[in-house]
Amino acid sequence: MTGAIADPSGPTVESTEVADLTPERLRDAYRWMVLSRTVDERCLSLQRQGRIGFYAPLAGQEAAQVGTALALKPEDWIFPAYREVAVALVRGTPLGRVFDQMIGNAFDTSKGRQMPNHFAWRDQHYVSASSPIGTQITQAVGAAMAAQRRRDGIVTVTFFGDGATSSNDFHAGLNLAGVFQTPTVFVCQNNQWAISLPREQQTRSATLAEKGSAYGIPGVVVDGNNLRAVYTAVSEARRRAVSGGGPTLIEALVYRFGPHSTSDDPRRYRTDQQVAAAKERDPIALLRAELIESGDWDAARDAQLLERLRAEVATAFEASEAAPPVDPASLFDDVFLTPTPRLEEERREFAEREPMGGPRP
Amino acid sequence: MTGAIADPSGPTVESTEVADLTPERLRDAYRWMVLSRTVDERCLSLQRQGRIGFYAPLAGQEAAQVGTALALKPEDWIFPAYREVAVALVRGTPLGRVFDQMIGNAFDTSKGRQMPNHFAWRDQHYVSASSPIGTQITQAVGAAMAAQRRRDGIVTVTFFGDGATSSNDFHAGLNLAGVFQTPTVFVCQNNQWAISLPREQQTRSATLAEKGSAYGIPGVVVDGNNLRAVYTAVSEARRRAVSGGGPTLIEALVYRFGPHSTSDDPRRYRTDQQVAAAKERDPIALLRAELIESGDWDAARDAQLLERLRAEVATAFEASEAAPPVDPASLFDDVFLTPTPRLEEERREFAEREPMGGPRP
Amino acid sequence: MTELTLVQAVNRGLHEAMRQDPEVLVLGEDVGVNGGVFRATEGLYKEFGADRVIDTPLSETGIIGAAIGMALYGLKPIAEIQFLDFIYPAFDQIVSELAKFRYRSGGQYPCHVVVRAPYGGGVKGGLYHSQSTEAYFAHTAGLKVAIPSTPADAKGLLLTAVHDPDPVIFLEPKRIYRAVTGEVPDGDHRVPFGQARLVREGNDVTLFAYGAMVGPAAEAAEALAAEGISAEVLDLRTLVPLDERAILASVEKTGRAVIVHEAARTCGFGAELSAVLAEKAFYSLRAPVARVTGYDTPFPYALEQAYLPNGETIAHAARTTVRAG
Amino acid sequence: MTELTLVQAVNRGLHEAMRQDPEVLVLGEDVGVNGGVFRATEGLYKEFGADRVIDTPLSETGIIGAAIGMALYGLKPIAEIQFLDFIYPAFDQIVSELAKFRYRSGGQYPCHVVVRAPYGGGVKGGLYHSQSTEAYFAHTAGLKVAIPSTPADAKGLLLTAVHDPDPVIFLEPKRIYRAVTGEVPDGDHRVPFGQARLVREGNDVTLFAYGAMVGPAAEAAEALAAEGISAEVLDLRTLVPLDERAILASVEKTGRAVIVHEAARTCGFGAELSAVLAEKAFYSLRAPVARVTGYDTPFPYALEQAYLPNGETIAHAARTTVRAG
Ligand SMILES: Cc1ncc(C[n+]2csc(CCOP(=O)(O)OP(=O)(O)O)c2C)c(N)n1
Ligand SMILES: Cc1ncc(C[n+]2csc(CCOP(=O)(O)OP(=O)(O)O)c2C)c(N)n1
Ligand SMILES: [Mg+2]
Ligand SMILES: [Mg+2]
Repeated sequence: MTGAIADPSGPTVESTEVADLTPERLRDAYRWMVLSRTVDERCLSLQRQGRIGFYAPLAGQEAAQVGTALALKPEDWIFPAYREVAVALVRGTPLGRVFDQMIGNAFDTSKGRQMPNHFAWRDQHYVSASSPIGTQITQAVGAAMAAQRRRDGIVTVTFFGDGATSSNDFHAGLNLAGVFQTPTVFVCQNNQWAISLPREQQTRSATLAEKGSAYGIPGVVVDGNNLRAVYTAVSEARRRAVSGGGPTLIEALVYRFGPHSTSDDPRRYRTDQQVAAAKERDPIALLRAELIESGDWDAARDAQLLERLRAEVATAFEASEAAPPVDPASLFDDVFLTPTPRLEEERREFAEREPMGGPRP
Repeated sequence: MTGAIADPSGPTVESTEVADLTPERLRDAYRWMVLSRTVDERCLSLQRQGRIGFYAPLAGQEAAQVGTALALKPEDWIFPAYREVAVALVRGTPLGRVFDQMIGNAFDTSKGRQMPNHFAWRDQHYVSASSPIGTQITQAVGAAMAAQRRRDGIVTVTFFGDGATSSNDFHAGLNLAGVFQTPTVFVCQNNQWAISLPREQQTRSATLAEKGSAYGIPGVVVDGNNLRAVYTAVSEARRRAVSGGGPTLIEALVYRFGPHSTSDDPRRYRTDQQVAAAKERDPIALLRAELIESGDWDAARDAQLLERLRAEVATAFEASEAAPPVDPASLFDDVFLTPTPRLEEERREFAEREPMGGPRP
Repeated sequence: MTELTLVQAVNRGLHEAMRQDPEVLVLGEDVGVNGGVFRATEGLYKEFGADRVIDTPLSETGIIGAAIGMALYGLKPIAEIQFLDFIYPAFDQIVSELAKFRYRSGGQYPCHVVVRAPYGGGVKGGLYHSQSTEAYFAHTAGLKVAIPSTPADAKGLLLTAVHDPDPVIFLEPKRIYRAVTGEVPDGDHRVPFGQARLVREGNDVTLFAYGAMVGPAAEAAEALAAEGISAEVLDLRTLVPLDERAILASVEKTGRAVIVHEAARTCGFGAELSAVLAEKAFYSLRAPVARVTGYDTPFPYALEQAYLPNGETIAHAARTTVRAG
Repeated sequence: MTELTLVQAVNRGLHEAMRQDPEVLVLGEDVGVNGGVFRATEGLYKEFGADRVIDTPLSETGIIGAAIGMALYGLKPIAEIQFLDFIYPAFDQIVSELAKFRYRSGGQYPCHVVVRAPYGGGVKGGLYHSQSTEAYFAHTAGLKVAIPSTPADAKGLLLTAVHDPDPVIFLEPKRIYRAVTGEVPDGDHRVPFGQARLVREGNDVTLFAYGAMVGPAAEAAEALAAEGISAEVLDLRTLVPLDERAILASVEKTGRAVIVHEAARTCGFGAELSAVLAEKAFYSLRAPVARVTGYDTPFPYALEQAYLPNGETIAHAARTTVRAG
């Protein structure tokens, strides 16, 4: 399946494939996917070593994330959940900044305020992620309403999971988008699990995409393991959005290969066999096979790439680890642009703690 | 249209009509509808006279409410919004109790705690209404889950408006009902307005009933001005629910003839012509015409009925008005079954206010 | 200067803000064509059109979520919640998102949003059209909380809120929407945040109030004067930031404090004020600090006057306080 | 008696409650097959089945709304919210419905519901896995709020909550889920609401704490003892109802109070406690009442230890208080 549009007013139609996926771009996509997987594996092991505090892996979702990110323009806005490390990378976040955030050091663009995975980078219109499920969805629609008013020809794109379709903000956000026909692309990465809850127990609709029809929004189911399919569906949705055609809900069918996060033990609720079966359609393996098949890639280059990326990742992490910690006094910054007298007082109180030998972080 | 079921998995099908609407029962329904309209008109005028504080009229929604209520069993549970005065009456609330609540006097089953329209009567499984939009919807589903666990063969029925389909609880409630296949009948009275917002601006889906498919729930659109259609659709939904067939979303198409409430001036957002056009399909007039047509009713009996009901309503209201006010000390009851020490202290503090001449309510 | 009611002053403030800055817009339920259920947004739709005065579906989650998104993008939305009692469907957006965006993004994504809501009792609104839950917002780091008690402050604080680069919860005491009138400066009138208003000078006891309770507090002061008790009345105006300087100066002078609010007593804003006095005015205090507040019950319908503080209950507490020490 | 961690004690309490009464059931996210992300519900699914241990979709609105509906119908649901930080999507159901049902229906419809949630900082959870917002609930008339600090209390307060005919917000300090162990009575162990626990006797100053702050308060008392300052430590256990008798008795004895909590200072529960002292222990107080609390910032990630009170900051405040008067 390469992008079946479930239009609320009619039967599903097959989408055509977009033409701009040159071998060059496919190789580029492949590199991003392999880089993401490399970061993912590295972070899982760093967490086990106690060198970062937490990690939520994206393995299995590389094509969905990279395919979406590549189909967008730099001026588009991203409203991510917490699992979109690959999107942050494709948008141009340097590896070092990713690790700065994971550590929460002095170079972290968010000043060490957030758990790992919760990036923000304004220059890339990558909005600060939060942990509460779904909240980014209405915000993406609000930003799109703002863009409509400014007549900026951009789209806002929001990522969320299958579980998030049950959230208040999914309902509110899609409804607003339908009513105001905002230029928004809703990308639901259906990885089949919300921690331990399987997709079938999340909701009784046959697909998640068809939930769009409750809001007059076309829904598209795509094979999220197929980079072309994702890229095509998002490109179409983007085109429709910027030409005034309104929002699209895309359901990318993927599978979460790893644990929900480093705090999770998936064997409590699913079998290794299930996971192994899903891994047969590993999005990276699929794209690699296609590239090799068409003569655009080979095993030697692949080994080289992997080696290079691993080294880059290792170097970048070590630099981030060596960076200075955040300044403790920054605790009181950014609550407001100008601190209130109460915050100033607390900052002074905090400064006075030091001489008394209280613990400094 | 008499009940078109929009099944999520297939095309819409016409429902058949149920057989048990005898002339007797139709006349009974008609009486309830006329009584409701009489109460409605009376309350609007009482509010203008300052004898009650507020009222939200139901004119135009009598067939939807009476038709639903008559299709239920006494053991079914009702989770109403604030406009379901007719449902409360059909369930057996004596007129006097309705007015006791409007006034909030000592006989009010809710002890004067709530604004007019917000009834509760436990004996009739008529759950306490609240003002926040939609909250009753998840509660109705929870009660149905409880009934499933007790293997009680009942259904829970919840009423809400077109506006409420945008609420958090609509989304959460229908989703839970779909997942757990609860015996719940969702009755959306689409009266075309959420205060000043017309239905078309509330959501972009073609119908509200089709929102059911987002949750794997069959959706039914019925002509809410047609008592038979409503009765039929609810009877079917009830039958399906108690036989394990799960929930149904019924959209009853009606029109709010009056203001949103006595605080509202509808001329700010709609024309008299629009209202006049809608009134051509007044549910009471339609049923009266049908009854007269079939020889089961006549103009003389109609006039008699109206006169009798007006008198009953007037008498009941006067009795309620003459009833004693609630006891001021009851302010502190029912926060908890057993008051906390803080509440006991506040009760004492309050009791001490009297000698100092502070205002007593 | 123009003589206006409080709700008219809000309306003028909204007009002024929207004229000043094309990035300001208004969204909410019934705010456009209908002009707001209290008429606060009357005329805006006609002057500024549907692009800047947006009638939303019935979803507070959507209203606040969208307002945040607009602000992230660079606009300055003013979101109306029809009654404060109906803000809770949006509570997650308010406490998890609006209040924390600037902080969590290390200053990259501020939220220039004003959330307006009529609040408070005394209008026979029962449980759900009467509540005063300002303490929820004051307790939430990252939110400012402003509450006017006069028409001039309604406009002046609102314009300050609209120009504030951070989120402001702007609570309008609906009970005095039309019950108070006063002179309101024309044009760009602003009242700074964090400056309490001295309503009446006095020496024996300070009555602290805000919103619709300022009136009864002033009444109480009047009654007390007749008995020879000189009460100072301070209108806090903003709970965050709080004008501790004025608060402490007053209690240093009077040595006694009575705190008034409509909200339930337990953990109401009065508790914070009392705690500030216990920390910082301890040696000035001559008597226990009294709280005259709503009770720890849901807001009742028939008995709302019994629930609410009034001039008499405030005066009673002040007398007791003055007698105590 | 069995030696258990705090989270094991919660788990035992849940087993006990479900065995005692077939009307008790558990619902929430990942509570069934997975046994809860903190293992609090481990084993329940196996023993009681899907009918009584319900894995819900990802909707706190749905969890609490459904729990209320179940309770109205006659069951006794225990709803788990995975982290207190994620309760806000359900805040409308909690404050508008759960807290007010009995009252608004004139006693016809009580809500026999327990809402359990892990809460608090110290686990490197950042903004959204660390917050302590007990004051929101304590301020909401109609809710009780219980917070254990020991395994025995975790089980005992939980069983009391499950048997309480009114809604209880039961907050579990996740930082000490496994960090503290203790003897827990087997069977139907109950700890009554509204009775503070005397953790340590003392004469010079009272340290008030609850949840994960009881440990640091006790540490502070230990350190102070070495300096010749005798500190009493009181664990409040339930914020609503509050054991004012024990609180006032202690301050009448010591004359000094230091209040500790993780929550932000402004309008935190410490403000209420301070206000109670200012009202009712005024003449016993010899020094300003100090608050050692989280700061008025969102909860940080890298700097969480700087944000949180600890034994040293508590001892510092106690020293200052004792020196003051
Ligand atoms: C409002 C809220 N409730 C609960 C949680 C706890 N939680 C974190 S992730 C998660 C599951 C999310 O599932 P899904 O949306 O499918 O995203 P995925 O993790 O699969 O990418 C849950 C329940 C949360 N973060 N926010
Ligand atoms: C959560 C919430 N937001 C706003 C309101 C204010 N309000 C009261 S009724 C209403 C419109 C409801 O429309 P609908 O659901 O169609 O019901 P109807 O009044 O038409 O019966 C609004 C916005 C409210 N009561 N609750
Ligand atoms: Mg998922
Ligand atoms: Mg309506």
